[in-house]
Amino acid sequence: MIEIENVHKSFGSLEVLKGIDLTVDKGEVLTVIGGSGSGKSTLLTCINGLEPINGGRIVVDGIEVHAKSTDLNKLRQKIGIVFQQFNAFPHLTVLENVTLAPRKVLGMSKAQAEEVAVKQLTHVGLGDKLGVYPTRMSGGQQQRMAIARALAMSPSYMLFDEVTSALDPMLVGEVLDTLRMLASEGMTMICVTHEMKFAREVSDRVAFFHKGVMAEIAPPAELFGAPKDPELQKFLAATH
Amino acid sequence: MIEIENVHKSFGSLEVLKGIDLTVDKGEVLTVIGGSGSGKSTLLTCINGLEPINGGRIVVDGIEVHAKSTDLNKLRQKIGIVFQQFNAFPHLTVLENVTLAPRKVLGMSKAQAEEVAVKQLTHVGLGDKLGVYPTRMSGGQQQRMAIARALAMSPSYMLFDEVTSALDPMLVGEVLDTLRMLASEGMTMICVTHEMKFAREVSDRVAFFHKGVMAEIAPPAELFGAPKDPELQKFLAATH
Amino acid sequence: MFGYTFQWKQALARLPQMLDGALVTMQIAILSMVIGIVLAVLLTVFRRSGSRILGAIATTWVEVARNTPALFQIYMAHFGLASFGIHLSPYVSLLVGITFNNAGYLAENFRGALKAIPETQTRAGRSLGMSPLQAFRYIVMPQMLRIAFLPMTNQMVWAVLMTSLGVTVGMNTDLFGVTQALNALTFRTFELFAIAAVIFYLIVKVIQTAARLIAWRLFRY
Amino acid sequence: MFDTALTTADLLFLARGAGITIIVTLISVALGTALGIAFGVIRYQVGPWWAAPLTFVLDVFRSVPLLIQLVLANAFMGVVLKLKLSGFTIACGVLTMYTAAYCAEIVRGGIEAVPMTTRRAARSLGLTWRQDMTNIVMPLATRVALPSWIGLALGVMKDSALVYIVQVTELLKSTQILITRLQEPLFLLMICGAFYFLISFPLARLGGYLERRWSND
Amino acid sequence: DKLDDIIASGTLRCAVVLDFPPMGMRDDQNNPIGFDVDYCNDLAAALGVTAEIVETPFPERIPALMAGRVDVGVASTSDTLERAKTVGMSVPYYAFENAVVAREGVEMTNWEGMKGKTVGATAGTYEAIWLEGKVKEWGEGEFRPYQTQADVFLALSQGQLDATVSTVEVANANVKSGNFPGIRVVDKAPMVPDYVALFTLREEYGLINYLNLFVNQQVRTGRYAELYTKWVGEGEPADLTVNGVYR
Ligand SMILES: Nc1ncnc2c1ncn2[C@@H]1O[C@H](COP(=O)(O)OP(=O)(O)OP(=O)(O)O)[C@@H](O)[C@H]1O
Ligand SMILES: Nc1ncnc2c1ncn2[C@@H]1O[C@H](COP(=O)(O)OP(=O)(O)OP(=O)(O)O)[C@@H](O)[C@H]1O
Ligand SMILES: [Mg+2]
Ligand SMILES: [Mg+2]
Repeated sequence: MIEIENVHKSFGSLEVLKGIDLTVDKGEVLTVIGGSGSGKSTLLTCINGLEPINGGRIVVDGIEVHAKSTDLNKLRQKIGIVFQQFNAFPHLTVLENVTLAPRKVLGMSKAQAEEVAVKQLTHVGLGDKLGVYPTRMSGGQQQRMAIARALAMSPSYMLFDEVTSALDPMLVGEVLDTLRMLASEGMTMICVTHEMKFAREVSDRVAFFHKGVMAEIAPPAELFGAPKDPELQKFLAATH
Repeated sequence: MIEIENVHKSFGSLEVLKGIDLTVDKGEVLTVIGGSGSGKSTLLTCINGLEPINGGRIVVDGIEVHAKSTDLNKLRQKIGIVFQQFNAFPHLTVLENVTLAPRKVLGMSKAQAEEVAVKQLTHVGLGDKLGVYPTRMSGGQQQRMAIARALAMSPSYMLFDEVTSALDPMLVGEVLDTLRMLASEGMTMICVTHEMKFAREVSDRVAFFHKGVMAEIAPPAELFGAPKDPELQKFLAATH
Repeated sequence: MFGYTFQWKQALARLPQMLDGALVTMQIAILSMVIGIVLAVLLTVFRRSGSRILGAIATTWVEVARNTPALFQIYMAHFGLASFGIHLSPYVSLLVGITFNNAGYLAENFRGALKAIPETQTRAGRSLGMSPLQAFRYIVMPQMLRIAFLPMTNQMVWAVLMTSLGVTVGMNTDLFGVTQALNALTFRTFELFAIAAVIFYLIVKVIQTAARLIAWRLFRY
Repeated sequence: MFDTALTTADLLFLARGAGITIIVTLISVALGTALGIAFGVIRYQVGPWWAAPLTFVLDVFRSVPLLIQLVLANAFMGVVLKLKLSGFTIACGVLTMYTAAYCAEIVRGGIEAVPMTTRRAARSLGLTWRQDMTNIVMPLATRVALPSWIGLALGVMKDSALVYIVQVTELLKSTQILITRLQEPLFLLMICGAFYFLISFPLARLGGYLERRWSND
Repeated sequence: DKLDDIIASGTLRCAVVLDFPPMGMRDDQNNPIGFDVDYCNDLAAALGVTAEIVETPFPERIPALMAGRVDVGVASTSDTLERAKTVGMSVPYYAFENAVVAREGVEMTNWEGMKGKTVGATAGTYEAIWLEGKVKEWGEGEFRPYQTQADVFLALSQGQLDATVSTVEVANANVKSGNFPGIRVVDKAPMVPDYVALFTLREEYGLINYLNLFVNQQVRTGRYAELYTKWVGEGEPADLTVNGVYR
């Protein structure tokens, strides 16, 4: 369970998160939508402790992320995250990209790590690309590899930050299908996305961010069908 | 009038244009559509003599482009061309970008050239950007500057090669509006584009290229309404 | 034709000695590169560490190495350090001087290369649970070395050429030292140094070819 | 701080050495750059095949230690050709070619860094090859090349320390002469090093600044 | 020929080694002085021209001549047969004996004490060639050639070297000068006296003849002894003739 309580976050004098309260239950799929600069990405990087916060607390499975005593490297193994930029490690093959963290962080043997990696890569449909370098692959394939790479650490939670935004329109589908598959398998997920159709179909709840505030949160039917917040109404009108 | 007769063009062993026949009349707006690699760009660069051809001939206002005796620098003054990449000269201000060729090629005085430049820049809506460096402008503005730069040579023909493809979707409109304006003023134009809506509205005729062959050419209503070529049908199905 | 009689035969008779010298030259160049790379990585880490002292040390090193003549650095390693009671043999002085120079230039190259690697790469590594050091070691450094590979090759070439400066600190076993010693004996300056020039040229070509092969083997992405 | 026997006359002596260093550098860099630009443009223009001999010669200047180049030029001009050139002339001549060899590379890199599409745009406006070269390529290539060129000029200044071998008493040699007499190696070497540093460092910084500034747009 | 050229040009350019006291050095205005400098001046005066001193490190003496940078060498150059293949030597104008100089604190009572030590000398000199040969013969210790005589003594006083061999004159001058603290003369080196000659281009017989006569005149007129007293000190200058053979 991810519990976010009154989280504040500023970059210098710019307050990016202005007191966010949110709880994500095991097995839930939460989608986050909102305009550019509303703080969506920042929230995700705070959840896995890549960014410090200025107030409030975030608790993942009972562990407070920003407590001094928390071993962040350990915590992050629980929380997979995939970014808009594919962030493939260009100097490693697909297989090596995926086995690197299990071997170096979890201390798996090469054989063990490869077994896990092949399983996850096959899962996302890249079972035939093991020896290929990422730069030889399409953006969609790179992004699916990034997902497999995160999954190889057997995380309890997955965070997705606009994973389709940097993709050619032709390639968006294959990545969204991968996310759908994960959702159907019961993975707990927070997905920041601009794909409204996807949000509507897959999410248990949808949260709308506006200027650092979570302006509305509701099941998709309700949020899209009867938006209450005036900013959300504007936002939906513009994106439809 | 641009007359293209049985033009063949190869890069090494790759035949890119396999005998193109086409005539563009004064005042006509011709749009060229087609898949990637079908030879559209190559045709344009052959028309203004940037590329040599391997067979056939291209005649512009009675002058054969690829004849040895032709003064290409002179001919190119007649034919403005704008590319997908904006190709602004980054070391010159907007005004200097536009006055350069009139001064160096046409031998205009600085004052004369600036008068022409200001007129064209105002025409494309950049009258307030004269002293700005192109790198400080949006892609759409840079592309409109490139159009003004070509227009400042008072060309009889304008060739546009996917001038909106490298633009942010938000900025496509302003450039297309500029093209529409030129068309309405009676400029003879060949536009390579992927913007079907634009092609339908503005063109007198639309040509469809496929693998180095002009597979179909017809007025937009006919070509989009009742495509005959099976490849064109496929192409239109994919892009709609 | 020139009013000067070339005596190539005599000079060529010395070729074996000169080739021995070439081996020493190669040895110094390779050692100075290997140690130089290690030091340059350290200096790079120092400069990014955020520590004022480490940063100042690294910056001073890099700037002095890049802004004074290599000959000066080698002379300093021998006669300058001796003023502090540190006595280095000519071989070690030359090695120290060139290594100091290599490390400074390479550290600057590495810094440039690091700038070309997006911060998001480190982030991606960190979010997989890697420590900062692991992220640097497994993700950033390999990419940095690739970008800096060509400058590294050039530095290696310079290291070879710099060995010629060893004569000023009493070095007589490297290619230039051997040639200079033979020159002092026989004064067939032109012939001897022409041969040395050819050997140096060939060494440089071998290095460049080897670098190309290594790059091709190593960087297949 | 230092208890030294250094006199004003000695300082003047050092200053004269420094002056020689600077003059040799200025001459070589000026001539070498002019030659280098010519070589660079020729190499780019005639294509790799025709440029091969030139490429080879320039490559030799980059692959043989400067000391050997100086010794050989000295021996060749004097012994073989029997030309009575001063050491200063030989030093400037060799350093000029040395500069030109590196400069040609920099120029070629600069020209190649100008996007082909930009040059096409210029040509399609009717500009001739010359006009394209002077109005578009040169200004843009200069931006790319200037930082490396500054680096090269400073490199030549530092390498000019080697011209002592043809009996030119530049800064480092002057320092050695004083060390012989005064036996204060560390102090004198520090002065010498500081001189190089004070000239090189600000210019190197300027190069870095220009590089950063121009790579932004 | 060269002799005419020198007279016509009005200057005589001499290669002199200026870190080789008392033969060549600099005064505190950094002007060249010493035995060789005076000798060059005498030669110029005899020719009726002005002298120009060109400083050359030891290894560069002959290249400077070959490159046409100097007309003659007055540079304490040993007249080895190897070198005579390249340049023309006059009769000897001076003869050195060599001394072993060691650093204080290095145990050494005679020249054989150098065995197994780190020794050095000026690259390309007579004594360097001898010393390197000895080190090879001993099969232990290390030999380091430096480019200048000054660097050798600097290295010796800094402790980089344990001992060196240099001409008695140089050794005494350096020990006396106090510039190099902590060095002492240990012993004479058991070498044949190091005869040094003026040199010029091999084919310039006219000039070589002139040089030979000039050396002869210097001895005859007592100028040789005078210069010896001025630069080296009291005592007899070395005999420049060899018993039992002409030349
Ligand atoms: N490292 C940083 N330093 C300073 N400001 C930052 C930093 N990261 C983000 N910001 C600022 O914080 C604000 C929120 O950024 P964030 O990336 O969270 O928005 P977002 O909702 O993800 O937007 P988008 O849809 O564009 O990705 C923005 O104004 C951004 O400029
Ligand atoms: N300079 C060149 N050298 C070699 N091949 C080239 C060159 N320019 C184009 N080609 C090849 O010619 C073919 C046609 O290219 P062209 O750019 O004309 O296609 P296009 O129809 O404009 O495609 P797109 O929509 O992608 O711009 C392509 O296969 C391309 O790879
Ligand atoms: Mg974001
Ligand atoms: Mg195209």
